[in-house]
Amino acid sequence: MIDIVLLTLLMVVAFAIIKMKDLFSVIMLLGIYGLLSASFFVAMDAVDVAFTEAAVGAGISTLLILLVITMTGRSENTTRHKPLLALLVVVFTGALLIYGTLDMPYFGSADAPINNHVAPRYINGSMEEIGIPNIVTSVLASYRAFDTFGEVVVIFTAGIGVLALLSVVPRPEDSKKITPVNDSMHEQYLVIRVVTKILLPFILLFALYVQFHGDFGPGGGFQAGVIFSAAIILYTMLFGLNTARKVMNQSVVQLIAAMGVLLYACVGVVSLLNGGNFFDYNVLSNDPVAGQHLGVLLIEWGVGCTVASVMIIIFFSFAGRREMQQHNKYVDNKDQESSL
Amino acid sequence: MILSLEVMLQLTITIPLLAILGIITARKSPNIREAITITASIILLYIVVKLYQSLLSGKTVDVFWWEIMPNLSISFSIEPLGMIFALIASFLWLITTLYAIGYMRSHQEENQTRFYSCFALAISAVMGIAFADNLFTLFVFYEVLTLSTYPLVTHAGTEKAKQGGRVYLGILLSTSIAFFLLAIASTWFITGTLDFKQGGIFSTNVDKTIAGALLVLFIFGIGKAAIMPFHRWLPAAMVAPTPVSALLHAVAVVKAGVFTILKICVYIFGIDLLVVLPTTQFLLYLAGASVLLASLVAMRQDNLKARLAYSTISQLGYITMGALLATSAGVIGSSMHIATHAFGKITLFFCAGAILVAAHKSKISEMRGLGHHMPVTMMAFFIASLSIIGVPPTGGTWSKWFLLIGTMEAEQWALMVVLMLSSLLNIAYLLPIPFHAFFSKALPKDKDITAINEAPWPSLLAISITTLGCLILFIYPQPLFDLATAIIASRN
Amino acid sequence: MISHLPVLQVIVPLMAAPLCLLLKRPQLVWLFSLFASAIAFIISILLLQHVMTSGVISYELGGWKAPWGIEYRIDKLNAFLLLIITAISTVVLIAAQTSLEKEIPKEKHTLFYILYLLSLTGMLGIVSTGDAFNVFVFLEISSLSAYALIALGNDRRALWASYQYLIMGTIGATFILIGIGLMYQMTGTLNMEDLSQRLPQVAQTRTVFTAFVFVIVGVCLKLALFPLHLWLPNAYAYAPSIVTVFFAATATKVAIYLLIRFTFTVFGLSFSFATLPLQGLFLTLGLAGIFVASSAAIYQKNVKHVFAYSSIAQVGYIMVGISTSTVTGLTATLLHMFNHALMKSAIFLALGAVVYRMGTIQLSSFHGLGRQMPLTMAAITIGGLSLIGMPLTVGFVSKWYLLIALIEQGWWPVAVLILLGSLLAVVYVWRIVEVAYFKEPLAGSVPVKEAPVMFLIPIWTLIIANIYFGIDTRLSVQVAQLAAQSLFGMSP
Amino acid sequence: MIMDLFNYWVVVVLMMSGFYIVIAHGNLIKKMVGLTIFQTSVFIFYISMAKVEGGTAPILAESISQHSNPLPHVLILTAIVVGIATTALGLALVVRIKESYGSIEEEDIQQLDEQAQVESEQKTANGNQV
Amino acid sequence: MDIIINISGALCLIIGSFLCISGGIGILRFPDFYTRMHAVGVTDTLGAGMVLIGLMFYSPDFLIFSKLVMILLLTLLIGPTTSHVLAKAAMHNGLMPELAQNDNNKNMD
Repeated sequence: MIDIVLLTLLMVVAFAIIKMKDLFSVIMLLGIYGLLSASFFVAMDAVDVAFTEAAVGAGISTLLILLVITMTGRSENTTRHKPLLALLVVVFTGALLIYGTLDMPYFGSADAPINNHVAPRYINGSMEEIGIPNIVTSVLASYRAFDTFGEVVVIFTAGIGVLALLSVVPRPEDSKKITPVNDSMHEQYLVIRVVTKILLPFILLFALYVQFHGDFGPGGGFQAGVIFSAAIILYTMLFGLNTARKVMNQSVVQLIAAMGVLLYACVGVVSLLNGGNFFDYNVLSNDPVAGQHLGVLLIEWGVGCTVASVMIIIFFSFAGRREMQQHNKYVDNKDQESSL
Repeated sequence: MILSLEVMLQLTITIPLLAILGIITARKSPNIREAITITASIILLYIVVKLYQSLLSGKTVDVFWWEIMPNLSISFSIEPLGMIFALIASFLWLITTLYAIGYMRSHQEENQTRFYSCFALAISAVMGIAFADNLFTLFVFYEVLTLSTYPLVTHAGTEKAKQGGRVYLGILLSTSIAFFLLAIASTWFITGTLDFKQGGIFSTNVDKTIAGALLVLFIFGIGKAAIMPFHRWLPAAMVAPTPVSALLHAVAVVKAGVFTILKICVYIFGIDLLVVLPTTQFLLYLAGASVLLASLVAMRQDNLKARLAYSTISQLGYITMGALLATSAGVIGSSMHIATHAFGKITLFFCAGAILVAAHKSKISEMRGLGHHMPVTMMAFFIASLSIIGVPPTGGTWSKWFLLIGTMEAEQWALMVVLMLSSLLNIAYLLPIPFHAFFSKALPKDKDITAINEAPWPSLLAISITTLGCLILFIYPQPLFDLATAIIASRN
Repeated sequence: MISHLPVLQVIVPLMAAPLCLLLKRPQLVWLFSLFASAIAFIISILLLQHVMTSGVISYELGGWKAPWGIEYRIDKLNAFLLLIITAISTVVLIAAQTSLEKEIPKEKHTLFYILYLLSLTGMLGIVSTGDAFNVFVFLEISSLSAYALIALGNDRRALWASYQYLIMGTIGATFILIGIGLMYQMTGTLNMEDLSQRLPQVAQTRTVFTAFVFVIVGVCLKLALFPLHLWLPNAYAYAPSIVTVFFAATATKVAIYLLIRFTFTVFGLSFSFATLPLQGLFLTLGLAGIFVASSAAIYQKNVKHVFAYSSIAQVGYIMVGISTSTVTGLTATLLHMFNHALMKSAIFLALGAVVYRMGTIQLSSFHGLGRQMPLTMAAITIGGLSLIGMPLTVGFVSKWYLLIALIEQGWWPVAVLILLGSLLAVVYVWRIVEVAYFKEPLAGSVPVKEAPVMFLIPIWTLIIANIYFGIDTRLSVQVAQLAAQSLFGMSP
Repeated sequence: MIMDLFNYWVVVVLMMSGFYIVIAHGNLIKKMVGLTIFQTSVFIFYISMAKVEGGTAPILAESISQHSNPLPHVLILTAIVVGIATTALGLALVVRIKESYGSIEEEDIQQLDEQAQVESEQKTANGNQV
Repeated sequence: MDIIINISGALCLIIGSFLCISGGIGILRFPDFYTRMHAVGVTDTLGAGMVLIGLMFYSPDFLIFSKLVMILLLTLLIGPTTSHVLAKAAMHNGLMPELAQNDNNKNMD
């Protein structure tokens, strides 16, 4: 029942998004969409996914898009091009999909092929083979470790890509530009900054908790990484990019990102050297299950590092770009004034 | 020096290539460059003659280079028809080079190095065609020939030249890719081989309509044979320097075309099959048509080279016709005509070139009274015309004669009439030129004619040699005849 | 270690990427990535040998048996693909450093190489994995890096092109994701081998049909099959030259590989060509692609555009090959993937050299380039000839096989159309050649030197490969044939 | 049957609304939003496949026998990451496009490009005349 | 004992949900930004707070109880802050309270 309600809400939001012209509210709705789907995932027993979706869909991506519209303006042109053709395509595709659903096993039926072919091994065997209560983690980190590895590489790629696109060439005047003295007690931000300072340690702590608790409950490297980066981002937003850059040097962050990937890969390489297949954790220690534990722990670390640092890199790049734009505007204005 | 025949056979193709290297390295000093060309051509001629002797002594030479695809190899062998072609080509290369030196120098042409290199490349391609042992090899060198002659056509580099070049390349490439390649592939698919075999490679029970269709594809695909409606490239290529025109229209390109047609008719389809194909008749008439039409068009050309070009088209029509007649006499006739027409036509072009160089005239109407100032050239022109027309004492007589016999054997009376008519037309559009040159006063508007005298000596030498060739072919046609008969010898 | 080759193939470039980030200095990074790519190349050679001798290699990642774990499955087909990709990427990387100097700000070189390696990794991963979802992951790796790489071009249109590509690519990937989901739902497995066994039982359900459609459409989006090609030309034209070379040579090939893999292996021939009118579909789309793209190519001002469109046309040929759904046809397809990779990389690399010297790639900047950059232009010309399908180049080989395949099917008109299509290629190639050789440099344009040696080495390596594999086709043909046969389930 | 497949149908509608935004809207950010919705809906689709009636979250514990299918969860975890990666990259592109074109509307950008095309051709034409 | 716990828990939940609803209505009905923000504040501090407390009554073991406490603390900390920041932002961008404006208008005439 609850899922029907959620789905209906999702539909409402989706249509609202189609209609809305003001990008700001569109993005807010997108966040809501993410949150709703996250709760839907909970209703579907996919706690890990829900966690991730909440952190990403409702959190990071919303934040990023918001950051972007501060640079690109928040209103959409009313002109829509070729909506009819688009509508045609969409309707056709949708019809095809509906047609496809007709022969699908019914929703929630336990005797669907997916529940009888591969999955049972995970549900029944993972405890002996891996010894981790959270099946999702064991599948993710061991059975299909290579997919996860791919995922880490994807996020790494995104980080590098954003860096390549947005990284700002440090201008000479930046160096001699006097950085504002620590105005953290400035009246305008007083309250929120204090609160943030109180919260930050807890958020970081929570990130670590998620990181290590991933074997037993929902969570794991990815969620942990996102939360960790969220803390940093919050700090950056409140105390300014330069301060944040002082706290975490960007090149160091990049190194950490690379290290995460390498750590993950090295687990595989080590298992190669120990005579197993790539990512075969059994050979990591003389007791297979212990080996699995070790392997899962390590790769989760790798994931955590990479995700956290890449998220930070991405945010820094966007924020840095924004700063540069504003600085340029500022300079231009100055020039105009001087010319006048 | 003692070389095995195989080596010699390969040398025929490689020597010109080596010559190219020499030419390019010696591009700084013209003398050396041209010396290299000459020596190369002499060596080539020597080797070909050697091969000819070996052929007479009945030796068979086969060279296998490599297999590109299953049953699809680059390989060469010697057989009479190819020998005729090779002999003519190598001999005329020598002459043409002689002539070209005189021509190019007195004309101060640009980038002659490119000219000579491409020239040599073309010859090597011709050798490849002549000695090709299978259709695929032939096709490869056919394309090489096309590409290597393109820079020769556009040599001048003017807009007009580029235009001509486009038409030239356009027609030759498109026909060869669209029809020729398709035909080859189909043939390969049907028969599983492309080797030239006496009596053809098609089994007797092959589907006649398909084979007929293939024949049409082949004839149209070989654009170099300039059968209407794919003849446009020939006049278009007239923008080229005269030695090139000579090469194109007497030696390399067009002869390669008709030669290929002959080869296909004799060794791919086989004369016996050819007769029964439904499309042969149609193609014969097409050839006849292009003979007549080309002659008619030729009459209306005032530009000498253009007129010669159209005359070439009609002459090529003879050869194609002869090949398609599918009678021994026809085949003999057309294979001899390759030789005789080569000599005749190259002489004519040399003359045209000589006139252009010496008198700077390309219009026929301006050539009245030229004979007094360039007697040798004009005399040569006269004799060559006779050879083209096919009256004694010139080589053309014999080939025409055999062609006529061929038509009779095949009881193609219509075509016989066509031959007669076209001969008359030949007279009508060729003879007036020398006639006016000798027996009528120059037009008032070009009085400067008195200043004119003969072309430089290399050109004259070349001209006289080829003219001599025309006459010799009449007096002593035996070797040529033997070769021609040898083509279909094993048949009966 | 030999048994671990399949995973090393992917892991080596993958691990090299983050290591580059540690190295920092562009010079070092370049050498290092070149080294990594070279190693990958060697590995791929070993793999191919291994597969040829001892059949399919299956590698279980994490030691978990498929379908529970992810399996790497190397058969002849993807060994062949791996070889192509790694070879091209290695050769291209040689020129990378020189080319980047002119096209990308210094501080971004390191990132460039990282992204390059990552996209290489992605492609290798797609090709070697035997798990449907793993395909999606690596598809995204290669795509994301591709978007970034294309956006690095210094023309602002590069950004727009990249964005369009991103939208298109993501839609395609999501479609594939949907398709995989549906398949998974009906069979409960993600392993391709397992799928191919379990799908037939549910083949008649509407869900599987839908899954098939979505996968095909998604892949076709990636492979720029007409009419889904709109993103490609700009993406190729405005990306940094090196990127263009790499993607033009490999990216579409990988997509085609996916298409073949899904239609032939996963869904199985009978299903694929029975449920959908794939034969007709691919045939029409392929032909349409050939003609539309080729004619578009003729009218382009930007030479990179010309060859980008020609790439779309070539995809058309490949699709026609697939549509025959015969061993010969598939052989032609695979051959053409190999050959097209060779010619396109050579051509685009040469264009990169032109950009390096001229700074622009407009047709007008090619005036008189034949003199100024003879080697580069010669490379472009030969590559163009290969594109046209001249004998003795690789282009001819694949065209020949395609032709035979079509004749085998009795699709004469299609065969003719294919050949006409290659005539269009003649036109757009010759436009460039003519401008380069027979036009004087524009007034006021500064004369340029021949391309630097770091360009010439890879360019001519590729050109020589073009000719070599056009002459000695044993390797390529044999591999292609065996792969095709294995796809049809015949034991070679 | 209606009820049994209802979820899927709703999900399809969601997907299509996202898809529609992508192809019909000219605003680049809106496109990205559409893309996100499209992908998220696909995730929902996968996850609803995994649901087993009366199952619980796939975390082993005593006294729980019936679990939902963990595999789709894993796949979607990966897919979400891919999604955010794509979004980030796309947004980066949008920023750059805004900088160099001064607009993030498809129409404007295409116009600008056409103008540039025309101008460059004119330039080359002049070059030829020179 | 259980009964008391149950009842009090239920009570808290009911109050909490009521507050949430009223807050929701408030968002729709109140005239201007600031008043609406008041409604929001009520919802996410008091409403959510009551619900959480209610849940605490039902929590089976200490772990969950403590988690709930933490969540409560978090909401209590964040809710007011966010409303504060929002209000500040509104002021900063020169959005005047409706009522104040009305007063001004009154004073005008």
